[in-house]
Amino acid sequence: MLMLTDVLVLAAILFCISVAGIFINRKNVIILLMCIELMLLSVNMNFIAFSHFHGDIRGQVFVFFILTVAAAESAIGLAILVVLFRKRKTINVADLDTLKG
Amino acid sequence: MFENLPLLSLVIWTPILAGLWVLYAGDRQEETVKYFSLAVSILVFVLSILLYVRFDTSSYKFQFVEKALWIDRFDIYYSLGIDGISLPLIMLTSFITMLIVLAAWEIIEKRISQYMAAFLILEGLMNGVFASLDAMLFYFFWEAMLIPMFLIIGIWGGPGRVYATIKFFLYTFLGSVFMLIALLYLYSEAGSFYIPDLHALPLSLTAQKYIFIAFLLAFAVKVPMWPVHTWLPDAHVEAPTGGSVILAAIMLKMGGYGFLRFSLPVVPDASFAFDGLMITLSLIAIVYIGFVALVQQDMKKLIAYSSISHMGFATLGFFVAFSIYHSGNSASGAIMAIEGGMMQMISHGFISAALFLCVGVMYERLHSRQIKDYGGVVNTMPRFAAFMMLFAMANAGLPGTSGFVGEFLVIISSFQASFLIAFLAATILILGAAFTLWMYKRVIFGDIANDKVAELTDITPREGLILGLLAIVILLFGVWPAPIFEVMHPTIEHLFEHMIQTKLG
Amino acid sequence: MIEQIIFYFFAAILIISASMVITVRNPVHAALFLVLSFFSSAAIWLLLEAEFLAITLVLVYVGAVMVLFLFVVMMLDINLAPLREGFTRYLPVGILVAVLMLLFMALIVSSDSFNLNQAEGIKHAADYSNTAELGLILYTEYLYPFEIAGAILLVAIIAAIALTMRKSKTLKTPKPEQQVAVKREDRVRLVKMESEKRDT
Amino acid sequence: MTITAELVFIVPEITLLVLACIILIADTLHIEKHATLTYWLAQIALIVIIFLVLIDFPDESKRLFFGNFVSDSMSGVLKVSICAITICVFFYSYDYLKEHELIKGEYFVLGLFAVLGMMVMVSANSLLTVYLGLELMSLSLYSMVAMHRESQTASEAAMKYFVLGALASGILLYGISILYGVSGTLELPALSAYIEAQSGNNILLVFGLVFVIVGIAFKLGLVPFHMWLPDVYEGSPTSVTLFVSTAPKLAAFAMAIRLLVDGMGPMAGDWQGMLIILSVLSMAAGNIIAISQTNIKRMLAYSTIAHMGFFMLGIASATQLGYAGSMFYVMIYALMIMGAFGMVILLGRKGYEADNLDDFKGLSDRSPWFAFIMLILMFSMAGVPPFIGFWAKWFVLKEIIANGYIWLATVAVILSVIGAYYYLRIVKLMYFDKPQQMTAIKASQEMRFILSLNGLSLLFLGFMPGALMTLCIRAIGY
Amino acid sequence: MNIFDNMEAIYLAIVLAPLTGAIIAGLFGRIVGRNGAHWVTIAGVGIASILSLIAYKHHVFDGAAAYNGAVYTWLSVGNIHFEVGFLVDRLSVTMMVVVTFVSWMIHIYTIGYMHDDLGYQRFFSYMSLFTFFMLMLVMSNNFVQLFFGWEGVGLVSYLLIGFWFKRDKAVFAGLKAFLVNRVGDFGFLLGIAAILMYFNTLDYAEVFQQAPALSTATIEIVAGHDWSLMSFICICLFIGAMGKSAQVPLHVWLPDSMEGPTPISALIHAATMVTAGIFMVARMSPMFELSETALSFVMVIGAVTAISMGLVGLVQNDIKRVIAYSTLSQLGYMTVALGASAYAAAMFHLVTHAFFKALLFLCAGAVIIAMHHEQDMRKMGGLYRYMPITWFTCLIGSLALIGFPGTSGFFSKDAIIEAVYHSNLPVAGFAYYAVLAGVFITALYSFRLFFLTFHGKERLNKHTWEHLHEAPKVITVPLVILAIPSLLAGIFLIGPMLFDGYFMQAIHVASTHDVLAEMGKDYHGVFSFTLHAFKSAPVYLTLAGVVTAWVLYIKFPYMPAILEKRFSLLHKILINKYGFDDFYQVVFARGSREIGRFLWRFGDVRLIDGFFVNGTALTIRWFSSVVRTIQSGYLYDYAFAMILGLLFLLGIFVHGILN
Repeated sequence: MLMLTDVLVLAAILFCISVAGIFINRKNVIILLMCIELMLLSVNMNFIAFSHFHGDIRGQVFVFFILTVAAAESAIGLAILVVLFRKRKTINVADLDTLKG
Repeated sequence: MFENLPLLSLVIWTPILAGLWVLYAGDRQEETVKYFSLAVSILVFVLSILLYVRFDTSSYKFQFVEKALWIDRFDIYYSLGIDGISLPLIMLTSFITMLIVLAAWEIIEKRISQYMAAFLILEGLMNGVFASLDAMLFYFFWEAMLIPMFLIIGIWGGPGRVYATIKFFLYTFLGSVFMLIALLYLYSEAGSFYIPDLHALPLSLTAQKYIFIAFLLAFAVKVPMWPVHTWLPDAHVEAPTGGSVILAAIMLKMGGYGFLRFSLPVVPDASFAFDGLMITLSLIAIVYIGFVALVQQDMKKLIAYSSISHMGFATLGFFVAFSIYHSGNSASGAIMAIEGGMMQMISHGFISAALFLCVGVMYERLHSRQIKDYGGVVNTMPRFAAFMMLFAMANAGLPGTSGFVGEFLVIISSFQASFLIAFLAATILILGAAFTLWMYKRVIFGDIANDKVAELTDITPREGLILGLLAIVILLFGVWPAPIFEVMHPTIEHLFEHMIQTKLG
Repeated sequence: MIEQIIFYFFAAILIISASMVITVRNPVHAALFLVLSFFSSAAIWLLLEAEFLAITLVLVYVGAVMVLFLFVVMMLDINLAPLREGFTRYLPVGILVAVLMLLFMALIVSSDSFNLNQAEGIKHAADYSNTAELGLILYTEYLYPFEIAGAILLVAIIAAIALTMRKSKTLKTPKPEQQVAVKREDRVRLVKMESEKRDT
Repeated sequence: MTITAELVFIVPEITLLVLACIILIADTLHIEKHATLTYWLAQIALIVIIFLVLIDFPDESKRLFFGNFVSDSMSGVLKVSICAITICVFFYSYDYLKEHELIKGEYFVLGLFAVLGMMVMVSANSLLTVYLGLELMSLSLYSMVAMHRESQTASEAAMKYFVLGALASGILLYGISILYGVSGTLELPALSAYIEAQSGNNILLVFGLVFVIVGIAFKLGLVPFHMWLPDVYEGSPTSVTLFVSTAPKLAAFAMAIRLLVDGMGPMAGDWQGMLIILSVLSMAAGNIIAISQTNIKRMLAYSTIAHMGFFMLGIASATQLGYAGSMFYVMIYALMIMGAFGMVILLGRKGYEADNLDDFKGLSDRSPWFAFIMLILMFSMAGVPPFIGFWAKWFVLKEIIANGYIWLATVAVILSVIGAYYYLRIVKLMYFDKPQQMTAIKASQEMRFILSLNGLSLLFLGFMPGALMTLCIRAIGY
Repeated sequence: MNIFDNMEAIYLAIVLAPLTGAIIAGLFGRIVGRNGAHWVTIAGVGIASILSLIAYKHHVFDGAAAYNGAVYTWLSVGNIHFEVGFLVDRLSVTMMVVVTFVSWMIHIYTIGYMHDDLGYQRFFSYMSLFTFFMLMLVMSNNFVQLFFGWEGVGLVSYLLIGFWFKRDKAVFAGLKAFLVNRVGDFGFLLGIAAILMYFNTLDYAEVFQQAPALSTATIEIVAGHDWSLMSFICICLFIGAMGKSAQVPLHVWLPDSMEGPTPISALIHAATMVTAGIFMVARMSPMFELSETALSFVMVIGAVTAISMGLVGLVQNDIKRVIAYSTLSQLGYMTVALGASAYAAAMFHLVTHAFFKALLFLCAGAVIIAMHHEQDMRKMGGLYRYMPITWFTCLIGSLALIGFPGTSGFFSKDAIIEAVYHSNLPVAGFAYYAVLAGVFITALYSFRLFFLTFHGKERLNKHTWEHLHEAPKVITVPLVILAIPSLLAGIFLIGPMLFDGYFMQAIHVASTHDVLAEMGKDYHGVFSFTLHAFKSAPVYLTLAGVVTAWVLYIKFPYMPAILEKRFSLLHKILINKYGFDDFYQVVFARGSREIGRFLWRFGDVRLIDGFFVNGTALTIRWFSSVVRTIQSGYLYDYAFAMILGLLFLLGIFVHGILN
């Protein structure tokens, strides 16, 4: 029998992995975008679990919107990435340091 | 006719609006601007005289009251009114501004219209401070004043002006914001910003103490009291003549005024509780600064330090009143101390203004404020030397000049509190004379020290007029101080009665 | 019981693949591991009776978004070697923080204080259509958000085009409409010259 | 009420969406060098929206669209303000973009979509609409930042903004999911009612709250979630900085109010503490770091952080008047920062961003009038009377003092004084230093006029702050 | 109409006439010109002088009652009124006559003396101003006005000493005089403050009336120690007198004051101004009488001054300085008399001293002019041949000074010695021997001066010798005029002033202290007083002094040098004036500058400004530059910060780590 807690912990683990990915990853911006996708996935997991255990479809509606937004978000993110790469010829995170201080 | 003129609004807004016009007119019409500014400053002075003439000296109540709703949601009023404490200060302000405008005639070479505008606006704001009956209005003017002053020092000042003016601004700003907190707290307790309401507000001793400290930070910086005085010498040294004059003559009085208007009546119990501290700080100012003034090499710095020392008498007078009263004597000694402090403020306004103008006169000719660059000025500028002698003597507190009255009253009344206080305060007799006259000796007396001094020319009629007016006032109030006392006596008596009543209940 | 086993199975795959996403050197591999994560998530979602979303996840995400990712990864000619430097140096601190974070979160979410009366999820009847239910509510109750989501997608389109579309200035393309519309006056200039007079 | 009847209330949003689409089409069809048409259409659209909001100004609070939308006076006021500010922003931007050859119709279109997003946020009544509005706004902003494709810094700033923004929304979403999990509802009033009904303190709610707070703090730029802000402000084209720094702050304020007050009002005791910590950190870090900046945009960014910290204190006081104070503050702040970036735009010229502090040297010699305007702006930001910036601080301070946080007020004012230093430094540069260049200021008459108006309004409002205060108080519904 | 009906007007006229002259000469000097200046001031002081004489007649000869009335309320605070008013009784009227008369003479003399000086008008203005302040002082009926005059006199003295402002020494001396006087005034002001506190009034009459009731009152200055109020007040007031009347240790300004224009301002300092202190103590007699401590203090100070300053006079070579030290010594005598409660004797000596000291100064002035501003006695000698009138008048003056029987100085000084002898204060014994020794010393230095200047070998240089001639009439006439009272005043004044209750109620002496009354029992007229003197030591001491001077400076002129070597230590001490000047210079002048420098450099600049103010600013700036590096520019750091922030909030608010 599936437990709410199990799903939530799984989502939490996923969340932490994605967070860790963002700050452990020092090199590649694309990975950062993927981490964000993972994070949204974890949130979605939460919503679906709650939706399931509440017997309330609204959680799933929320996930639906998150998916939509996430798609738009990754489109824009990748567009920015392309712009960045064209200008800087790199997507190395560590090279993005002209703005600081 | 003219019976119902809103005189207070006029003395505040006339110069401000005129200043804005001058700012707008710019340097293109230099001559017009000068005469216009002078005319306005004279007009304001005349208005302030009108205030004096119509002032009912038998009453302690606020007069010329104007009240209009300003920010309705929070009961903030455009509320003006003056009593015997503010009237002399308003007159002082308009008088000194008039002289400054006159003094700027030829000294200021660049951006003359902005200079005039700054002083006119400053005048209006300062009058606003003295005339406000609403705490927020007061604070509004109080802080706004910093801006023109900041610019005056920064634009027309000496080589170290940037440091000096930023120091000045931040110092005073830091002090003032604590007052804002205190005022807001009082509002949260009283539900009103009307100053007399705050006077009537009962407060616990702890609250009073905190409020007192907040007020102290604001006012002590302005006065300035030791150890928050170090902005003053810098500001004075770097400021243009007019700036120094206004700073010494009026800005410093704001602190004293604040003590009288806020600290003493709003938190009398805390004032009493802290009077030891205040007396100590005042005495340190008198003695410590007296010594420091002795060794200054820069004339303006010396006068600046002497200002601190002299203002110590004002604060001493205000706070020693408690000890006098509580050491079992009648109230008259205490009132004498407060009135002495108040008189000291006014007289110091004239004297320090005069001395700074004197330095300005010399600076304009020699472009140095260092004592060592001078010597034997009397040979080439005898009339100037005579004026400066008078002012120096007034600064040393010679009887017959206004400088004597306040010091004398404070010393003799503080004796009733403690011998030691009077003893230390009286050291000004020696120190004051020492630093003032020693400077005078080195600058004015002796044989002509160098070629530059040899080429000095004596004061122009314009300068003579300015210094002469100040000389007259200094002597007048030295031998006839009664007009000032007449005006302030009922107010201060009332204030004192209020001070000695506890608010704890 | 079987449900749990399935759940743990997919959960394990999910966690491993997610971890791989952030650790593998090659972004293409990372993208593929991400796809794997999505698949396993979709499986779990199915367990949680969110059929429509599970399918959407696979279709939309794996089908569109991940392909987009791969596309970009391929398009950008990225030199892989230098991207790996200094990775391990920051790892311990990163992992420490991540673990702490997980601890903080897991402690809370595993506490049984979600006042969910049901010990287990609500089981729907066999004829229950998740998609229909979702569709119903989406176009009524969630009309307003739905429209906004549309706007968001529109923004994404505009932005993507505006950001990436290049009109190279050096590129010379023929403009037929101009070529066709050209008039004689534009091309030929008739110059009338006075005949020169030779003076003898 | 049927949905069709309810549509009346979202007429401004619908109109904006429609107009934005029309403008988009018009822009695509009408290729011209300066996108003048797009610009004017966008301005007209915004004016129309203002009118539409004003025509049917919401007096009472109405919850519509199955609780996804709320129409109340706060939303009305904020919408009008957002549109009005955006008009000015577009105005300043137009000159700038033209001068720097960055002009593109998409700038205005995306701007309009961002405004739409803000309006959604302002009127959000459920966790979902908050999120969607936020994303609509954020995505538009990300792409606006990146729009200057030729700039190294702009793309870097956009990347940072995007990644961190996405991280923040992820965190926010996680919080929202927890809140949903606990309460089983997405509607804010229902959430509030649920919390109210709860006996005792539910740790899960606090848990969710923390994540939500992080999301809000990120948008406002509160320390330590502020790191994107200086980089984005510095890296973006000034026109975008101008936009990012103004209207979205109002929306973020609305988001904070919606989430914290409407949604988690009964938990005020919990979020007060968090906000206070973040406020103090922001004021401290913002004011202190700003001191050592040499780039004015970056300096203003840190000053923004400090301002946001101060502004947050009003919400932290958790009273109606406090919210009003914050609202007042954020509106004034938008006005001030707009003027400040307007000045940066004014001083810049083709191929040259006047974003170094030294570019302000001797401005009073070059242009006494604009030096004066900048002086007003700086002193207003420092919170010196008679400028309105003082009243903004005053209002917030008054409320936190009224609620007994005197120590907090003390900290706030001390940090403000530290902050006053860098504002003074600009005044110093303008008035006390010699100019490095004597080039005349090239700006259109309209630009000069609006900028002057912008500056003078601070002075005027300083004398007459009452009306705006009352407006804010009414808007909060007190 | 009788002019005595309106005395108030007369008193006002007395005071204001010199002031008017001073203002006209001072402010409008250029307009009225040199002649105008001296005429207007002489007229002013002349009017004051004549009116003073009329007032004198009114009080002394017509026996009018003392006048006490206020003319102007300067200031009133609550129930305390500070007024300007006049108390004219025999004491003040005597002083008025002396002051105005001496001043008048000096004015006239100045016409000649300052003839070529550029600051002619200024000088007359100062002199008249001085007269004004001095009159305010002596005529005052309250302490504030007294203080006003007191300080005003100090001001003019400062101005006069520094009159030749190009001379650094003169300016320095002026400053020194002012500051030393201020030290005295410091005590004086505290005394006034104490009076106000306990008497609640500053009016003489009221204070004197209340004084006996408060004679046992105590004041706690140092916690736990009760001091007698009267002693405290009197000593404080006397400190003021010490400054003004140049008593040890506040005497240092007087010798230096000789830097002023010779000899007029010097005269003011020596003969007129310095008597203010004596006058004041006499005026305060009702209070001093209540405190034996104070009287003893006064007496000791006086005795020390009398003898020690005389000794210094022995080694001075500057003719004016010798006279200055003799003045100090004589002031010591007067002070001793005050201490012995013989106020009348002090006043008597004050009057005679005014005459003969004026004479001596004017003689010195005549000599100095003749010597072309050479003041060193070692470069004089044998002048009697060239300046007979000056020689003669100087002889009379010197005789009076040393108290040669029959001269005015004899009577006054002998009365003082006698009074001290009769005094029953514990310190009277010491004082008695001190003043006796002083007699010898006085004679010695006086005749040293006389012999060195007028007799012996001519040590002049050629230049001066060629111009040497008797002084002009405008100088010699006053010399002769002054010589007469120097010689005769004592004979006429001793009886009335000392023993016939001349001062009436103006001076109050407690019966237990009344030494003069005791002396009066033995007084049988001038002649017997003189004869009686030959039976006592002073006369012989005087003669011994003269003889010694003769031996040392005429008979064996090489002796002084030998003695100098023999007693080199003593000589050194005397030459250095006991080191007071150096001590003050080092300890007070330099010391306070050092304190000031320390407080400034360390306290203000280093500590307050450097450490606190700029230190804070620098710390913040430093901190700023450090903290900004946290903003590293790296995305992962930013994200890390956010996560840390999240963790932090979670830790505190969810997991309650801090609790």
